[in-house]
Amino acid sequence: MTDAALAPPPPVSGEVAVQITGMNKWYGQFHVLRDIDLTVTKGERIVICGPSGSGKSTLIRCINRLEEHQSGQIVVDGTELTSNLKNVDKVRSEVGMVFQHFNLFPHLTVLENCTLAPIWVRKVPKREAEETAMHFLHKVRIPEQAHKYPGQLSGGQQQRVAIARSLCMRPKIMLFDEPTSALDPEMIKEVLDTMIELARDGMTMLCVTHEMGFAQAVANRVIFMDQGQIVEQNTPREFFNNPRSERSKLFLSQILGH
Amino acid sequence: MTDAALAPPPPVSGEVAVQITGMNKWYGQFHVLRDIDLTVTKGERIVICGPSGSGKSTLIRCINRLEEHQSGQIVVDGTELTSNLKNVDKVRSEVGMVFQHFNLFPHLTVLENCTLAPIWVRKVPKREAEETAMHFLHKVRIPEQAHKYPGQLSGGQQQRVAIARSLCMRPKIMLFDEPTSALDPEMIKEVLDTMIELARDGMTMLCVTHEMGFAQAVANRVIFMDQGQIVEQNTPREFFNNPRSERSKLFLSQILGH
Amino acid sequence: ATLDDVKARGTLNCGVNPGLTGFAAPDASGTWQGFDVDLCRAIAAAALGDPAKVNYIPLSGETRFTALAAGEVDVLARNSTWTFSRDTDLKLDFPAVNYYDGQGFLAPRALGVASAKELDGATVCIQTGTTTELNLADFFRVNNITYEPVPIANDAEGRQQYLAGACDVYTTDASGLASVRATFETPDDHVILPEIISKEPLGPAVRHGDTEWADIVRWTFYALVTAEELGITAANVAEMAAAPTENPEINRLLGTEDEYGTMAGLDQQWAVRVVQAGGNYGEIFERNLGESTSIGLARGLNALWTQGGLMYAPPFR
Amino acid sequence: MSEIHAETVAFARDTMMPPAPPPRRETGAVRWMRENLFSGPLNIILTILAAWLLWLALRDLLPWAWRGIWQAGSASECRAIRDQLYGEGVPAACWAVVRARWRQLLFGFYPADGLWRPLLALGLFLVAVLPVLFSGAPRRLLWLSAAAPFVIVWLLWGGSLWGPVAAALGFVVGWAIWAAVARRGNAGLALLLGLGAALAWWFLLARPVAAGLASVAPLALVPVESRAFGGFTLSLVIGLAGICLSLPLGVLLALARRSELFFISKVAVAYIEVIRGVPLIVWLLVAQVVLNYFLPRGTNFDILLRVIIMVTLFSSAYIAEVIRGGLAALPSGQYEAADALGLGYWQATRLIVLPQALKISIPGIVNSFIGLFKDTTLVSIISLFDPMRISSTIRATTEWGGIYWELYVFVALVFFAFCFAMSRYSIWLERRLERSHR
Amino acid sequence: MTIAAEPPRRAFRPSQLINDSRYRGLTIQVVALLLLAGLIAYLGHNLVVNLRALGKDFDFGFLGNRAGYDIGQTLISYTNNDTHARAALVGMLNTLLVAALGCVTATVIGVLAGVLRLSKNWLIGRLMTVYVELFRNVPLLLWIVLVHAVLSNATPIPAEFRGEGATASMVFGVIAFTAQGTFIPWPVWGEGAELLTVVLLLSILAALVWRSYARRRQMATGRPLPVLWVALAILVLPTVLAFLLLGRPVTFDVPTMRETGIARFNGGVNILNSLVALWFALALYTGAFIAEIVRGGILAVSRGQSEAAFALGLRPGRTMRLVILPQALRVIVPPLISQYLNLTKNTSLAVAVGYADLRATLGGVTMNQTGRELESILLLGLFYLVVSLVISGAMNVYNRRIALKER
Ligand SMILES: Nc1ncnc2c1ncn2[C@@H]1O[C@H](COP(=O)(O)OP(=O)(O)OP(=O)(O)O)[C@@H](O)[C@H]1O
Ligand SMILES: Nc1ncnc2c1ncn2[C@@H]1O[C@H](COP(=O)(O)OP(=O)(O)OP(=O)(O)O)[C@@H](O)[C@H]1O
Ligand SMILES: [Mg+2]
Ligand SMILES: [Mg+2]
Repeated sequence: MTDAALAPPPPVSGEVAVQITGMNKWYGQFHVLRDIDLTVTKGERIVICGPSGSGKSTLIRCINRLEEHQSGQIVVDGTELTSNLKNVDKVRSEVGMVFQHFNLFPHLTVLENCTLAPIWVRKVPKREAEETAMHFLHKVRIPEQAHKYPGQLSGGQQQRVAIARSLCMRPKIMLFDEPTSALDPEMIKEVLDTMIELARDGMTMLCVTHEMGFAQAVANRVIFMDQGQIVEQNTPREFFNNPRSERSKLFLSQILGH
Repeated sequence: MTDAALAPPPPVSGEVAVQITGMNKWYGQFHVLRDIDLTVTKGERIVICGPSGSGKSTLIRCINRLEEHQSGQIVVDGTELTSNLKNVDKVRSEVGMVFQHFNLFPHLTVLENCTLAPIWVRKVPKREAEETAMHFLHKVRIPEQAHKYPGQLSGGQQQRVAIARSLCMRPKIMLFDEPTSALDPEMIKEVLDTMIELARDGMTMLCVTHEMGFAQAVANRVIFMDQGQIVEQNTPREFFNNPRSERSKLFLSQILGH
Repeated sequence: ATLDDVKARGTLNCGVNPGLTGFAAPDASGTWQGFDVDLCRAIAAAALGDPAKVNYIPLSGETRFTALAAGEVDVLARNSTWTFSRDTDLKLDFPAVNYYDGQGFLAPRALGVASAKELDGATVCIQTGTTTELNLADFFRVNNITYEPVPIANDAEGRQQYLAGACDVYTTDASGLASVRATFETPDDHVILPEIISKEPLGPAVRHGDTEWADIVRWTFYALVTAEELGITAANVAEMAAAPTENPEINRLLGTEDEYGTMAGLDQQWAVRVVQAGGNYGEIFERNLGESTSIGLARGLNALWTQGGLMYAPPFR
Repeated sequence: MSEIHAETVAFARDTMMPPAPPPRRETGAVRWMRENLFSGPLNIILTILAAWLLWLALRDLLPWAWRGIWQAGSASECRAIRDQLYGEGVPAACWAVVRARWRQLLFGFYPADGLWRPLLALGLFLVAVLPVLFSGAPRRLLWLSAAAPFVIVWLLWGGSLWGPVAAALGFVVGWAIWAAVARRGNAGLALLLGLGAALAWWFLLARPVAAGLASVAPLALVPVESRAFGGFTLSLVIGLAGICLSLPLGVLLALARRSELFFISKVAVAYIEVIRGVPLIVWLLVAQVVLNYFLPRGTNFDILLRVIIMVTLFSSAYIAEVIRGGLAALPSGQYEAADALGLGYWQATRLIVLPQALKISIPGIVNSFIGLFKDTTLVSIISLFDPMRISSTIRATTEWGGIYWELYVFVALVFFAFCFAMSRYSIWLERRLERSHR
Repeated sequence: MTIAAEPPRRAFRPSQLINDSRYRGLTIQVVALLLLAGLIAYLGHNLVVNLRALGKDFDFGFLGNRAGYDIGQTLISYTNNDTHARAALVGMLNTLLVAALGCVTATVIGVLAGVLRLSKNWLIGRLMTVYVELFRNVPLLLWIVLVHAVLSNATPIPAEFRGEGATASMVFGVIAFTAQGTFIPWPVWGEGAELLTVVLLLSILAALVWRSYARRRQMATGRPLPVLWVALAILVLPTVLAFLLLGRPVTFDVPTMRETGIARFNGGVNILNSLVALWFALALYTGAFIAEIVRGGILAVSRGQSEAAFALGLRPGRTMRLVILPQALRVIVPPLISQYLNLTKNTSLAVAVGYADLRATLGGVTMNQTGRELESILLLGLFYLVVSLVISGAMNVYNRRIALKER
């Protein structure tokens, strides 16, 4: 980094949240992730972008072992992800994830969606779980929908419920996989606002998104991936104004042009 | 209306095409249309707008009795719409309608779509019906698609086929229910162009749309509805530049702002 | 009347068993054959003049009487037992008995029983919808022993179940037992127990109320019996009918004397055709069930009364 | 701190890494076995269990079937050959029975020199349904489809050609009159007149016309009675006739059930529920035992015809539900567009609704047919010679007395071949419909 | 809107019956009603004429007569001296018995096969596919007959259990699978058995109470309490204790091979092979259809659901129970119930193995011996109809309850 002063505010602490070293992953013969090295410190906000099929989703899904990696090491909050189920459980209860298609449980009310995991995984009393849930529903500004079913909400509201649901587990790290790309334009803003607020509160976040406004506003770092490799990483300002690799230039010209 | 002087410019001819007096309609307990009075003279082009759920669709669907009204009178081209089926048939064969979702018949070719009603309702010989159909397909500028199936066409082309299909019955009045709102932006223009041409030919048109450019270009009169009532009617210029009621102001600010 | 219907139709609808070797079963080419089938042919020969004009309608044990009552068949020639209740309550008529049968038991030799009275606690295979199950119940009750019924759907299933050991003994009419045993891989491993536990007079049945038609069926059968008694066979009937013989009963039967045919609403030659159709009663028996066939039944009760059996035709007079 | 961190952060790759092959243990047969058979303790147990089950099932069956004896004149001959070849009591199938009686199993008692007739009829049927089942088939075949039922009836039952022709002419006459009047306007009147003309033709003119034509050109096949039908021919005749005849009835029932007219829809619902609530076997009993009570005294028609009528009534209730599904799948916009164009109820139904709804319903109809085809085995219970009863009959003969499994295996295999092929077709069709659905 | 503005009502004209949408529906319905009534009257007239001609009447009195035939498998006491009505009742219970057994077993088989068909284990997946296709594409009647034959061929005959050279032995010394049926022990209620029953009922109640208490505790404190083991203990211990204290009031009547006469088991209860064959054939056949339904239901729940649950830290077992199953059941249950309906109707194929169901008693022997076809078939049809309507009524209620709330 040539110009540290122009970078977004430094991460709040130097503690490592996620440490990935020399990680490789194959789907059959297909090499999806190649030699990934990535260190995320606590409080960092990282935006991952890149063309479709470049392995962004796969990368963040490896972090809570929704996908298995085949070589290399992933350490999340001090716990290494191996086939040891205890470790996997530990990591998953500390890492929250928000999906592109919300994946709310349609047979449960919003409140039940939010209390399910705390009750059954964290063994929190129901009353307490509900209080927490209402707290986070307030935070995402839809407390009045608590007793509705997901099917009765708009897309933006559903995604905010999904964020609240993850927060209810009080995760140390949040992963977002294109949280706004299934939403209508007028709803994107409400979700981004929620995420920005979260970032302000100091949450460690890894976010796959093409919302460049969001990246510039909150990210410490932008990671650009292509063909399963990290091609470039930099501060948002540097990355957008002065991309260094050919591929990122091409990519930026495409998404900003349209 | 209290102020007759501010009413729209006189229609091109004095003959009445549609006359609605004191019409009311309920869905169960819900009062959708309240005391509607509306006179449309031959050759008039009327644009109906208003917030979602205000009853615009219901109003124009009453005009060819896709919906039944419960009180008041609707006279279309001299025929009163009552439960008498003869009258209903007569009105329907003189009123064409274009829907938001095209509603083309997917199992028939474009040409068959256009000749179906003339052959079976107007009892026109097939050869003649096909000639008429080709004429109108030329008019909407897709004669070369005549032998394709609707599923093979783009949205804009489908909507133009739908217009041609209505025209083949040689209707005296055309109703449009948001004809462009299901289309991708690049296709809206081609449909609007077709409609503008139709207006130039002197067709009597009632059109539910939020395309303000279209309204300004061709409408004689804009009708603004809210909560089942006609809240304001005026020339397009007056309506857009100088809306009189609070609700239309609010509405205009919303749709023009975004 | 039924005779008029039959004549108008030109064919006789004859209800038969859908598959009981020796009595009625279609062969490889689909031609119906058997003891009951020959009676159908004889009736058709009498009433229509042509033994081939028969429409065979296979009927299961459960539906046969209904089919007859509903007019689906003109005559039921399907080993049905003549009982009081069938005759009265079911509104049927049994014009004659063409086979005197009785219910018996088939048991593996290994079971080690010599008499049906030793069958206490046995499991018994029976076909449903027949008098068999009623007889069985009566027999065991009278002898104060117990049994367990295993109902089976048809004869073919019955054999299979019996051979697999699903029942200790198989019961049905003795004639049926013989034909079942004949198809076993090792027939000698099985014995037919000596007891015959019931009277099973089997005969054709017609609808109650049409006496003329019942007469035709009855006397067609008796013509067959009388023919055997008088030595008239398929081979010599034409010759004997050509001219009146010494024996007036033969003459009356074959229509060379008096007008017996017209009394029954038929023509003079009816009995000639009846015998020509498949021979006399004895010939029919021998061809379908007799000792030369694989079923190998002895005449027994079905011998003529002159030979110690029960076959006794009223006089043609 | 932040300095160090910033150092590690900025990064740009100038040469792209080539893809590498996955580690050895991630590929090949070993991996396949590990992933597909032995991926965990539970899976290992399951694999072993499955292999054991498979062995249990095939241990006896395969040698028995493989040793099968094909050449023998009777069951006892079979046994003798077996004793000679493999030794006393060794299990060996006696396929000779199938070889000797396959014709009966397939065709029942159909005259041996006329077997081409049911075969040709089946072929004709297949060609006739082509345009319905595969949308790629030439439209002109539809004419064949219209003529096929009459030709098939003629082929199967024989008799004079002119009988079916006269019956077909009834439809032509009715249709011509209907079309002529409908052109002029009144649809209801047209329907009445068309129907009247057709009925008049059938009841008054058809017979003399057929007789007249027959005397001019006596084209006739040897008549075959329904009683001669048996085996799979019977199953197919009942199944196909049932499905084809129940289609119009099913369409009417489905329309009635969706009707806004209270009474009509309730009657349709009652009919459908009653038919579906009672097993087919009971309906067959009705056909055999009590139907005659409800017909004028003395009416007595063919049991096969009665079964077909009953099966038609039965399957029409199921078809109605299938078609109701198809109707419900049509977007309401189609009805509205038809209304807005001024089409009447029957016009809209015939021109817009049914062509689309029927197309969607074809997989369901094929599935109904599979069910019905399998259910035709039930007619053995009322003494018709379906494959099951034919097997019983064969086993009741003296030659093949001891045979049991071979016949059932053969019958099961033929049923399997038919039904499996059809169910694959319906799955394929469903997929294709899904893809082409807007 | 005032009344005066209303157009004056014109007098009614007959042409309105066809032309006016208000009256046309009425006209059509009246015409249809008349046609239907005509048809019914015609059929009824024929019936009356036919019955009179045959000298029959329409009378259910025959149900009170002595039946005279024996039934192998009965749930209630029955001898051949009982009435036809009781025989019909025996048949009815037998139908319901095999239907209930079949439904339960078919569900178990179907769920297992459906889940296993989705398993990653190649062999298992293929095996299940073969099972499903084989059973779905061959007629049920054939399966019933085949299963029956396999069953009686694969099991030893009672004589093989007897004496020194016995080649077959009883399972656990108390159950005998034979070609003539399966003999199982049967409880005999002795003195004090009522008390034992009360204890058993109470402990079932207590187990349920414990379960809901554990649930409430967990909701309140978050800490889960063991449910399964404790409930089992509550269920078993007091009953066993009471059993011993009361001096073993319930004894088991164990089937034993008798010493003399024809080899057969005395005591216990014999489950006839016809019942077992029918039961398993129905279960396997319907199970194949249920397997497909289950598979479809599970596939219908999108992968995103389980991923979301995993991402929240839920274990696979919990995910199945709390997330996948509740959703899959909504898809599975309606077609599942219509399979139950089919199974119930298919029990009428009992005739193929001679199981004494309602069709075999009322619609078979009774009908045949009394000649009361109309009455018997009417009752038979009504029974099946009522059962179907009850089941499908329950299904409709369930469907309405589980419908997902949508916008
Ligand atoms: N389960 C799988 N099996 C095989 N290949 C897969 C699988 N999942 C993903 N892939 C492939 O891996 C590559 C990377 O997928 P990934 O979803 O991570 O891309 P992405 O960068 O998130 O793309 P997008 O922006 O479209 O979401 C793609 O080429 C995809 O086709
Ligand atoms: N079939 C119906 N039954 C009951 N209520 C209905 C029905 N159709 C429409 N409505 C209600 O009537 C009101 C008017 O509907 P309408 O479709 O006419 O509105 P609109 O002005 O066309 O709205 P949009 O711009 O969303 O199309 C709405 O509140 C709607 O919910
Ligand atoms: Mg992705
Ligand atoms: Mg609208």
